[in-house]
Amino acid sequence: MSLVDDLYRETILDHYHNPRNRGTIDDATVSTEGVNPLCGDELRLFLKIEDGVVSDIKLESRGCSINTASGSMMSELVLGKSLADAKAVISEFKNMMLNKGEDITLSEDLEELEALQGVKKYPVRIKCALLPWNTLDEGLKNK
Amino acid sequence: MSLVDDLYRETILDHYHNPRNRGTIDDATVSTEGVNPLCGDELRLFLKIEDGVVSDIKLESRGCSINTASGSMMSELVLGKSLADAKAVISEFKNMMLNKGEDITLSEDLEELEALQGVKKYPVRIKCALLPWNTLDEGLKNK
Amino acid sequence: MKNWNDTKSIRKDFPILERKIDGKPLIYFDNAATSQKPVQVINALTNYYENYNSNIHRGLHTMSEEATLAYEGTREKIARFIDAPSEREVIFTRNATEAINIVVESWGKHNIGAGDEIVITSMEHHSNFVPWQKLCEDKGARLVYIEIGADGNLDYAMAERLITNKTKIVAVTQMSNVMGTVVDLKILGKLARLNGAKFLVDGAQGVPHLPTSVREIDCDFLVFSMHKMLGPTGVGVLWGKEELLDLMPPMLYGGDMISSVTREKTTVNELPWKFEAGTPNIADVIASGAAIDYLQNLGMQNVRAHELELTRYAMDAMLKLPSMKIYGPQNPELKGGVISFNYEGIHPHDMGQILNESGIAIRAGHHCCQPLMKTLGVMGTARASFYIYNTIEEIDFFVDALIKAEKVLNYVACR
Amino acid sequence: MKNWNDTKSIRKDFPILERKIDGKPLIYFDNAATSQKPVQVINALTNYYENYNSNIHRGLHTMSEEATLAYEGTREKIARFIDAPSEREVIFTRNATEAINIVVESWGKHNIGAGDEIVITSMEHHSNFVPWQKLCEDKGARLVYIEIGADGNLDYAMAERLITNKTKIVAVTQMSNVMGTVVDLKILGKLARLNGAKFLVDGAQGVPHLPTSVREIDCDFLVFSMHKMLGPTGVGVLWGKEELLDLMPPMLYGGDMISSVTREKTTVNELPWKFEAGTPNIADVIASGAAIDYLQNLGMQNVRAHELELTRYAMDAMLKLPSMKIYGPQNPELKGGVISFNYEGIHPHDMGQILNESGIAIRAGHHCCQPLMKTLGVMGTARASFYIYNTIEEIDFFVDALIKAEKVLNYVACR
Ligand SMILES: Cc1ncc(COP(=O)(O)O)c(C=O)c1O
Ligand SMILES: Cc1ncc(COP(=O)(O)O)c(C=O)c1O
Repeated sequence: MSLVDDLYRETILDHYHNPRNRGTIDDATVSTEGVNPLCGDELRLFLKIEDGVVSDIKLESRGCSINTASGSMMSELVLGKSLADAKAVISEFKNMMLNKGEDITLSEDLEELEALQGVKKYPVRIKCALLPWNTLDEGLKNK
Repeated sequence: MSLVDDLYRETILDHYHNPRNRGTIDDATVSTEGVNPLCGDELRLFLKIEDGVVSDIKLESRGCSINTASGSMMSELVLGKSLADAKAVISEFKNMMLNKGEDITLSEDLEELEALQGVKKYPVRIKCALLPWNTLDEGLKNK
Repeated sequence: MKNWNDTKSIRKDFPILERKIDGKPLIYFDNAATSQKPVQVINALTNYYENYNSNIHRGLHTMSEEATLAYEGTREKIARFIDAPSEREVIFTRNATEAINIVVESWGKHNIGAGDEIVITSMEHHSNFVPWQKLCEDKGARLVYIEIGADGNLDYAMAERLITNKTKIVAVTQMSNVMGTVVDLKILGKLARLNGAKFLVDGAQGVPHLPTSVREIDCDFLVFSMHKMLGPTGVGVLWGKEELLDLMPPMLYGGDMISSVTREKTTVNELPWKFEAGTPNIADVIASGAAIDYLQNLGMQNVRAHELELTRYAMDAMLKLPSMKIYGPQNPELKGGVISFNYEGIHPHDMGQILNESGIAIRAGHHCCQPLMKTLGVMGTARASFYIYNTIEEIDFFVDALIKAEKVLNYVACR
Repeated sequence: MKNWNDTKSIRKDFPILERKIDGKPLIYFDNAATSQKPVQVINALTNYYENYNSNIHRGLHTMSEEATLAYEGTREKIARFIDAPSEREVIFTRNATEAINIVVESWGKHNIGAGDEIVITSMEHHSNFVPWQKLCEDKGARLVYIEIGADGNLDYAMAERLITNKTKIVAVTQMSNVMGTVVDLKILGKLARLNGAKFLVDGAQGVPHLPTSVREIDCDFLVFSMHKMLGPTGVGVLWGKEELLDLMPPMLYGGDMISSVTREKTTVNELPWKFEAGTPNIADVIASGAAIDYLQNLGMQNVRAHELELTRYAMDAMLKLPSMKIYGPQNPELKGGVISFNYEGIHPHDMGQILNESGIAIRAGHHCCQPLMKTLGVMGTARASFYIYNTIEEIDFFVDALIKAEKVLNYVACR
């Protein structure tokens, strides 16, 4: 497998070049920051949670392709979801990324995330892929 | 050269087995202690200095052969000497032991000390040979 | 399965055993000072430098990832070797000494106050003595000594009296580096626990020679040095319970131990990296993994059995000599493969020097245990210490050389 | 005499340069992180472990004496290499980071008080930043930053304003590990001297690449790491003026750093050993001597000349690419062989990863200089750094790979 197959697949590059839900939310109910200590990449995450549902989500970052694409996919997948469902998505994704063994098959609606599975071959980059998710996890803590 | 030629020559073993001037001086004018930090060997030195002359010298130690022999020879050589002469002997001996190059010939009356020159081949033991002399040096400081 | 053939094949792994000293085959009995290294460990070093030398943790390139994996791999191996719950509790230092200093600095300074007591034994190595002595001086605390009984063993009745609710930490050696005395850590650990004290084990001598499980011992800290257990110089280990390490501030500050740095504020990294400031000793940590593999392969029970056999044989033979004194427990079962002795009339320095002429490397002096020397009433001792590659034949040769030593010193007298 | 043939023969000394990354020859441009090691250094290690591995300083046997001589021999070599008045001033540590921590702990804690100022630059490595920041926090002192001017150089006019009689120490890097900026130590040293401040130089990047004389610089402390200058991992150096070191208490306590120990009182050993507690990293210190010999043989002037040639060539070629930004001084004469860059639209992580596919090892990220990243207004940079074995051809290959990187990331867009 080549780098392009593992890391820079079409889906990832698409999200990297056109990140969804980029920006800030002025009347956010939650905002958190995340840092990748290895490289210093920072991320700001804004959430609007209404009636137990993620009614809006925006990200601001200047991260690498993996970080950006991962955040962009994440934002699409949790937007409109209930808190419980959002948390389930987070844990399914983290499980996939931290599992050291075989490739993992995700539930149908999360299929797109499998594109990030190639990142597991590059241990340092796993943190790039996880940064948005850890930041979201932090933001949803005690919610 | 063998160990016996370098280190355990007749002269040295003689002084080791029959150390001269062993003991303490009750009315000593100077008494000092020396320690070899590498092995913990201790030495107590007693001096009686009268009219600028070393009128008595005694050593108490439980050192190794080199330490004991070196102290015994030293005691014989400085006993009865003026302070200035005693200091000259110390510096001649130290010079011989710390000189890294060729063997050194000592003045006639110190010839016996040349037996200790073989110790220079065993760097760790140099400190053994020097301990009595450094202790004496310390004792004569400011005298 | 441990048998005579094993030792022969073990010896083949240690290139230094081919060494001649003044034409005589080396007999290396200075293992308590540092052990020799098998070819597996030396190869791990050269393999690293020839194939993937690289700085770790933040590198994206292949060699950096390989080096990071190998470095962190040793951490996992060590955690398993000492039966630690998590590799996050394994911190790499330069040596056992630095590991103890971290505990004194990062735990002791914040938990010991005036009137508190620190309990050690009278046979501690300077490394597990001087740092505590200094801490006591600084804090007005008291250093309390469990003494050695007449049988050469630690006085456990005394330990029971000395470990009280004033005790904040009990810090003891697992095995004396002078007499080989093996300490009953379970007794001391229980006393510490009972009195709410922490329990530190100096495993510099114990971990290389005895099966060691931090869970069985139930200690709070364990320190040891890889150079005494087939590993390279420059690597020590501090193991500590996660909940304690988590509360302790770092001792050293700088690169790698931080998670974010601004002019206003620095955030400290998580365990274990918060205690590893700057570029670590990457190559030697990786090679330490090979040392652990080697010991693991032999089995620590077998290592112990081999050394016990050698020690029993050596003590029997030595004690047949007139005027031979061996310090510490006289029962080899109660000690590791370390024999401190004095031969009446021969200063340990002379003994060491004369044995060296026969190719035998022993150590002579205070063995960094000056307080113990005082207790024993000697200036120093001669010490022979064994490891996996030593043989009964070497001991025979050694005992013969002891007898000859006397002749050298009595040279004149004997003619 | 430095010429193209020399580099070819130098390359033969470095076994790792035969390494293939995914089938492509390794191009190692991560030298600021750690350098590769010549066969002479690797052989010094194996020779030690195969022939005279032994604990040092107190041993009477042959191997212990050989090891002691070799260990102390490196100390003398290093003293000569940095033009130090005495080898008693050379202290072995694990790395440059630990060396700085010793100064902070053993000098800083006793000489810095509330209201005092410590002057550093805005381009310090975390290792020469975090320890001082912590000290300032603990003592109520102030950390003061000499900033970088518009030309990418240090602002010496600002230095003149900032270094005052409030300044207790000026602690600066000899060369930036991010931008390669070479600091004019004579100017800063004079300012420190004039204001009665001490002067510490972080030579982690400077000493490996520039001729360095502590007498010419007239500094009080110099620190560096052997792993960045052909030596093994695990050895750093703290050099300090004897009269300062003599007054400083040890940072670590234990074996080897004492001269006598009793239950009542411990006396500290003399320099340099009072700062070297426990068994040192004997093998790696000895192998460091081989690294010093190697550099000494090449001549540091020639090392510098070679790197300047590479840097000039690389900067010229890189700046021909559209949207290439190089940080720091644009004049190669003012910098070492370290080039930090960003290629518009490509995050340094992606750049590093993609170059790795071509066998090129660079570093990407904050390079342990987060405060500088903030100053530069970036999250991180990509960094290529050179050493004696790098070639013009490797740079050509690297520049080609930079161009290809863009294609990988625009894969979709380009189809
Ligand atoms: C300028 C500078 N200072 C200090 C250090 C720290 O060196 P070490 O990690 O070897 O302690 C480095 C190494 O990255 C450096 O580049
Ligand atoms: C019992 C004991 N503790 C601590 C040490 C110190 O080990 P290191 O010198 O490797 O720090 C030693 C080594 O001599 C030892 O024998």
